[in-house]
Amino acid sequence: MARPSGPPRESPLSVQAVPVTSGRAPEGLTAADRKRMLRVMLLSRALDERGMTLQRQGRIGFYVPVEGQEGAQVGCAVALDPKDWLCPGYRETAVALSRGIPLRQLLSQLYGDRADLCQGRQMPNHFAFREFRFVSASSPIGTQIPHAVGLALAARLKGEKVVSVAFFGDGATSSNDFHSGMNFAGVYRAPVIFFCQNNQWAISLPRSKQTRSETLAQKAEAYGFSGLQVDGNDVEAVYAAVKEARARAIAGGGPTLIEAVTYRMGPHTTSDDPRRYRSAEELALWKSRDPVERLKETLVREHALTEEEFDQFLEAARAEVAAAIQEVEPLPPPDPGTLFDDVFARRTPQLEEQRAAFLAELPGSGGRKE
Amino acid sequence: MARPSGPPRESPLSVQAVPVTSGRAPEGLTAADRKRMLRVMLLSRALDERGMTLQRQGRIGFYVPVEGQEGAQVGCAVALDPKDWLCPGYRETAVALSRGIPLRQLLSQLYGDRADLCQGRQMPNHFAFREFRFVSASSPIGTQIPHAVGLALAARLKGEKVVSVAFFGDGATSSNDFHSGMNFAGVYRAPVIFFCQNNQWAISLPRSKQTRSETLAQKAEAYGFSGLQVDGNDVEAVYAAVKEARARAIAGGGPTLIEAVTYRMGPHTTSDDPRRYRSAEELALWKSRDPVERLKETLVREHALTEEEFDQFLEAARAEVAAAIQEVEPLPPPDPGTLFDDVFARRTPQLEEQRAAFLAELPGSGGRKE
Amino acid sequence: MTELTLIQGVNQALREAMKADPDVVLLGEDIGVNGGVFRATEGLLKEFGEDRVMDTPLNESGIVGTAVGMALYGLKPVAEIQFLDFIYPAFDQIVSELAKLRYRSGGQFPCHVVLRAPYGGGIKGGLYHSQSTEQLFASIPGLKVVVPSTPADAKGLLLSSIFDEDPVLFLEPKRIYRSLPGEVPDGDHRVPLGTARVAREGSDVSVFAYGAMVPVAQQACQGLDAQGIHAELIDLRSLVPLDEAALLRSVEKTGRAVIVHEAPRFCGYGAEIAALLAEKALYSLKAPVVRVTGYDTPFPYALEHLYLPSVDRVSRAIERTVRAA
Amino acid sequence: MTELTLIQGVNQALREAMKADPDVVLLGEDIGVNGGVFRATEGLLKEFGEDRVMDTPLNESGIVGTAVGMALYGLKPVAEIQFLDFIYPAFDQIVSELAKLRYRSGGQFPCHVVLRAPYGGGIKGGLYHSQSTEQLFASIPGLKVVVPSTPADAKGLLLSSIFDEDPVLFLEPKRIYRSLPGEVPDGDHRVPLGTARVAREGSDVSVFAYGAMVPVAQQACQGLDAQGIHAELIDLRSLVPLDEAALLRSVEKTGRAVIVHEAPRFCGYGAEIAALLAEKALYSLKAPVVRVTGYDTPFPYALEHLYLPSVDRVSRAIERTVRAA
Ligand SMILES: Cc1ncc(C[n+]2csc(CCOP(=O)(O)OP(=O)(O)O)c2C)c(N)n1
Ligand SMILES: Cc1ncc(C[n+]2csc(CCOP(=O)(O)OP(=O)(O)O)c2C)c(N)n1
Ligand SMILES: [Mg+2]
Ligand SMILES: [Mg+2]
Repeated sequence: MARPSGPPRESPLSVQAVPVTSGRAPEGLTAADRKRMLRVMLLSRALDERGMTLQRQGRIGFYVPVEGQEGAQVGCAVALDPKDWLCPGYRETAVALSRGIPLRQLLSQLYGDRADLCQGRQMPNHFAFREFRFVSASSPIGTQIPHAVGLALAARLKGEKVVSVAFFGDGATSSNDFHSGMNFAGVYRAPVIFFCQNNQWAISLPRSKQTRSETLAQKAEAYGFSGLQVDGNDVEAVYAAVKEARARAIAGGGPTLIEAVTYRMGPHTTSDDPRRYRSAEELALWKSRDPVERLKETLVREHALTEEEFDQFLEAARAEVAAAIQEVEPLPPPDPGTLFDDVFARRTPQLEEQRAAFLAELPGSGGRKE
Repeated sequence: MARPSGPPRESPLSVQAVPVTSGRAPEGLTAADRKRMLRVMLLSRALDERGMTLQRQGRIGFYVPVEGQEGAQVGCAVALDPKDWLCPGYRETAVALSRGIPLRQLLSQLYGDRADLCQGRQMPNHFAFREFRFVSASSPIGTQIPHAVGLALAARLKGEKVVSVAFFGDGATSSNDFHSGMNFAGVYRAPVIFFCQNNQWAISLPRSKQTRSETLAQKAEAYGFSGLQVDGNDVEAVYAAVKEARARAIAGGGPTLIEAVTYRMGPHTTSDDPRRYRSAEELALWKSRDPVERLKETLVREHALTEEEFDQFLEAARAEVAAAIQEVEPLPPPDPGTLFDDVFARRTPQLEEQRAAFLAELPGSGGRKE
Repeated sequence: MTELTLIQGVNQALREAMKADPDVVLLGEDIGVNGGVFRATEGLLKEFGEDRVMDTPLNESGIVGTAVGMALYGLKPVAEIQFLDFIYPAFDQIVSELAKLRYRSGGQFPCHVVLRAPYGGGIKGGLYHSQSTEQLFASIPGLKVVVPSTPADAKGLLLSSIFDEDPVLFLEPKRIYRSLPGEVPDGDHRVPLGTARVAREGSDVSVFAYGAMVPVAQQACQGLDAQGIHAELIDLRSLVPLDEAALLRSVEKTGRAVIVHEAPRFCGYGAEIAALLAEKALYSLKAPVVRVTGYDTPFPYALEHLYLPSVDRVSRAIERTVRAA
Repeated sequence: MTELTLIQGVNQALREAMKADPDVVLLGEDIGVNGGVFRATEGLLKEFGEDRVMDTPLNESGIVGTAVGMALYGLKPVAEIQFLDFIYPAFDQIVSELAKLRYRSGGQFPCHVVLRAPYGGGIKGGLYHSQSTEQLFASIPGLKVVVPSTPADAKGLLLSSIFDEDPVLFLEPKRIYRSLPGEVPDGDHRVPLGTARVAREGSDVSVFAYGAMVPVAQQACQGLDAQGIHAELIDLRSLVPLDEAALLRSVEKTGRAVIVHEAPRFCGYGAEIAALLAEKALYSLKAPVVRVTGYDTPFPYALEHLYLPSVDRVSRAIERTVRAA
């Protein structure tokens, strides 16, 4: 009998302690780089502010905030190559911004208007941008994880030196597809990064009740590859971890699971009321670890940034969001006839028939079809 | 950044090395006990011999042999309480025999005859014996794993001091339900034992290609509880491991994953030809580790068994199987009308209607129904 | 009698069942501390404790698989699937295990689990918070499928489902969770499974609907009265087993049929209703059977209001059917 | 032309496709070294190597999810599901991802995967090696569903599926994998999706079947010739998109319809065919539509021969339909 893996460990903390990180700027990341990262984080936060309000005002139908997780998302996205494939969930707005996807396109998706590349077919925040290799996000949890494996294997087969990254939350580690994707990646040594944002909550379920494993990172051991935990609110630490994982993947060293320990400072979505399940103290503790503040303080401490400059950045971000909203809001909804497109590459005879009946019956189409 | 779990490890062996076990008889297991275990193992083997032949002769439709895994199955079953719940797969014949399920009932299931408790509804070896808490086996891999968790939680809620045991193979560790069941068990500290018979193959896929984790036992770490690897061909080691896991579960210490390292010496089922995917050398190596031979040798070495006695045991087992076959073979198939029973607790009007039409149309029912 | 919303009817049924029978246990995502994302389980954790109201990890096959195990022991688990759209990770457990255990074991292992799932459109939920896929489950032998459309039926059908002997998928039309309160009998109110409800009598055409399409069809029927069209509205409510007799009785009377559901048309549940009529009521039919349904596309977001059968669309279909031939 | 079995037709299509296009890759359980449990992929690992013929771990959602990822990149993955009965762990990937990616992304992410799965009864496979659940997939917008019944169609439809632009579930009737060899065109033989095949012309009644029920229905039809009953047999073969025109044309001619499939009747695929007739051909129908199907029970083992539609049952149903009214 061998290898008892030790007795179950229970953490005394309801919320996991944040691991220590090195503190020094990772190789290759200049002050200018970090300021650019800060600006993207601020842009995401400004979008969150307005997104939440637009929903309350009934101007958009729903919103999913990133607030608190910008460090993890931007740190990760910046460490990647623009050709790397991204397989996001519904909470990856800062990743999208970091990749350079125009704010206007994001807003059109939030509004579900005629300029939305997704034709208004998805709820807000379920983005898709083929041109940016930002794969279409869906609502079911975890499904994007094996997609990343397939993309990575395809890229390798075609001799392209890129990785794919699956983005998901702590809750998603319980999903079936986490298990499928991790196992396939291990078996085929796929050049993939599993980027888990452990934001402590899956709606109302705390991390401690999601799984009894001490860390999420250690789940990689079940699949024979490396897992590591990183302070997700330290954008530089995240950057370094992803860079390293990417280099290993490209070198044929296989996948990595990165657990970025962070916090969702807002509600799960605009449909959620977090006061039902978590304490004000917990929120306050994590607000004190705000990744935006943290990066700002580092840069200020290093004399790479002044308070005034920071305020200007924030104002600029807000202005950019406001301008984009103004531009997008007047756009009309998608053309009704598009309802029947993209089910298949070409409409089937049945879809043609339904479409014709639909158009004939549309209010304002010139009357009923009998 | 913390806890890199180390680089991926590759095993130089295509088939896993067998871990060392203690060798001494576990507490509470007398020579008489071990002889009883040997007899059950021999009964299983005798049934396998005939089962394979009956299928080739077209007397039964299909057969799933246990050969090679009797040590793991009997060692486990004997360590349990008769009230513990068993959630088997399709290869748990020796578990069933060990629990005292009459050979005749097993054979009736293989024949799918009128005395079959399952009414001839399942393929051979998919047993179900409510009276023995031997839950109905199905073909889809892994589905029984969360059932064991539910049974364990139910028993605990009702204050019954029992455990449940999920039986499954190395291939099943890749299934979604392995992940679900393991995670739920960890979270609720369910009194359950996950008994994995790593028989090195999932049809034609070797263990090394099923997952890159070094052992299957270490997968428990992903769920925050103990996993251990045991020599599955050493019936006493298995017994000890299961006893310990059971005691921990009953004491509230939560679940255990046991990886019993063993070997499927026969084909996957009567539909399979293992020569397509594995070598004669490998088979020979594992034949030299035959759990029956191993127990026999130990007992002979301890002067608790003679060669003659062993031969008598084997003959007795064969005779028992032959007698049961003779008894069962003449039994008629299930009554056709039973086709419509047990879909629901009571037949719906639709099922009554279909049944009436069916009976009226049956050859020999007195003619067509128009 | 108390005036309740549909979701309150659900909540009351759960509470009644748990009070009456210690074997009733609940499990699901966010059902405990949070009281369910739609508040179906509000207050139950406090009242019955976490052994009987279990917040689960995010895994539907774990939820259903664990519930199956509990049922094998003899408990009466009621599992919540947060949205029907998220039931698919549990599909194997439902199709291969839950629905087949009694049959394959020759009746030795009945497996009585209730799966509750909010379903349907009308809440701007887009592709994954709107779908109606009842046909998937209705086609699986061994599973009952129930859909209430009123608060009283929500309570009465759920209590019957919990104390039934077979597995039941209980679909809750989330669009009318709160919008249409109604009188609900107090106490142990039961509505038998397998019976349709005549929501409105009529002589000219039979309209078949369920869930959130019942009030839509109701409104359409009322509007047509003025035109002298008297439609009979049947709320199917028990999709499996189907009350075939009620259905045939109505069409034999009216000779015309309109079927309304939110799900896409092709191979939807309405196909079975139409097929039954083509098989068993052909000689009564005076006009083609008409299905008013969602279109054969995934569920859209921005154009949801054009996708779902509206009062207007249903009215026109009824009119057309009555005027035909 | 070469005489091949149906499974050889499948094997040949896979080989042709892989030779023609380096983007075609195969994945599945036991498909490499073992050549597939039914030998559909025999010889392909050797010919194309393990990067293009991938033996996978035992996990269907991994298989389909990985294939989806490959397709998003632009490859043309063909995944084998060992038995249709084991597809359910992948159901979420199929319903939520594969079928919806193109739609939800506004056409940005087409996702062309072929899923091959042996299906159906007749091999004494019991509950879990026999099921026909095509209706589950046919009801999901965005997914094509194809079922060959001859070796030539197996090859021609599979090649068309692999080079189609949409996801296709390709169901292989395993019962006739080897039993009915036939002539198969060599080379790049394609049969367009969306077209039914008139297997036999006739004037008295239209019989609709697919998969292993085609030869059963064929035999039934032949037997009835002697009685002066001339049945037309339509092999639907493309369940989605359905060749509705062919179906209606036939019933407009014959005025009678018998639908044959192995799956249970209730909410089976045949319901859609019957519904279409009730909607669009009611005035042509001279007799009730009849469905000859499996019963509404799980698939049995010992009594399989009584469960499946037989030549005799189909014959009687045709006779009854022709004699009706
Ligand atoms: C399969 C599935 N089940 C349930 C849900 C409902 N749901 C939406 S988000 C969520 C929690 C997700 O938590 P996590 O993975 O930690 O991501 P986070 O929202 O915290 O970013 C749940 C349960 C879903 N979307 N998909
Ligand atoms: C979900 C599912 N996929 C595929 C199969 C086909 N299949 C039957 S047994 C088997 C291998 C099982 O291997 P393992 O779990 O190691 O058990 P063993 O047969 O070795 O005892 C496979 C792939 C199945 N039964 N269920
Ligand atoms: Mg989370
Ligand atoms: Mg095995």
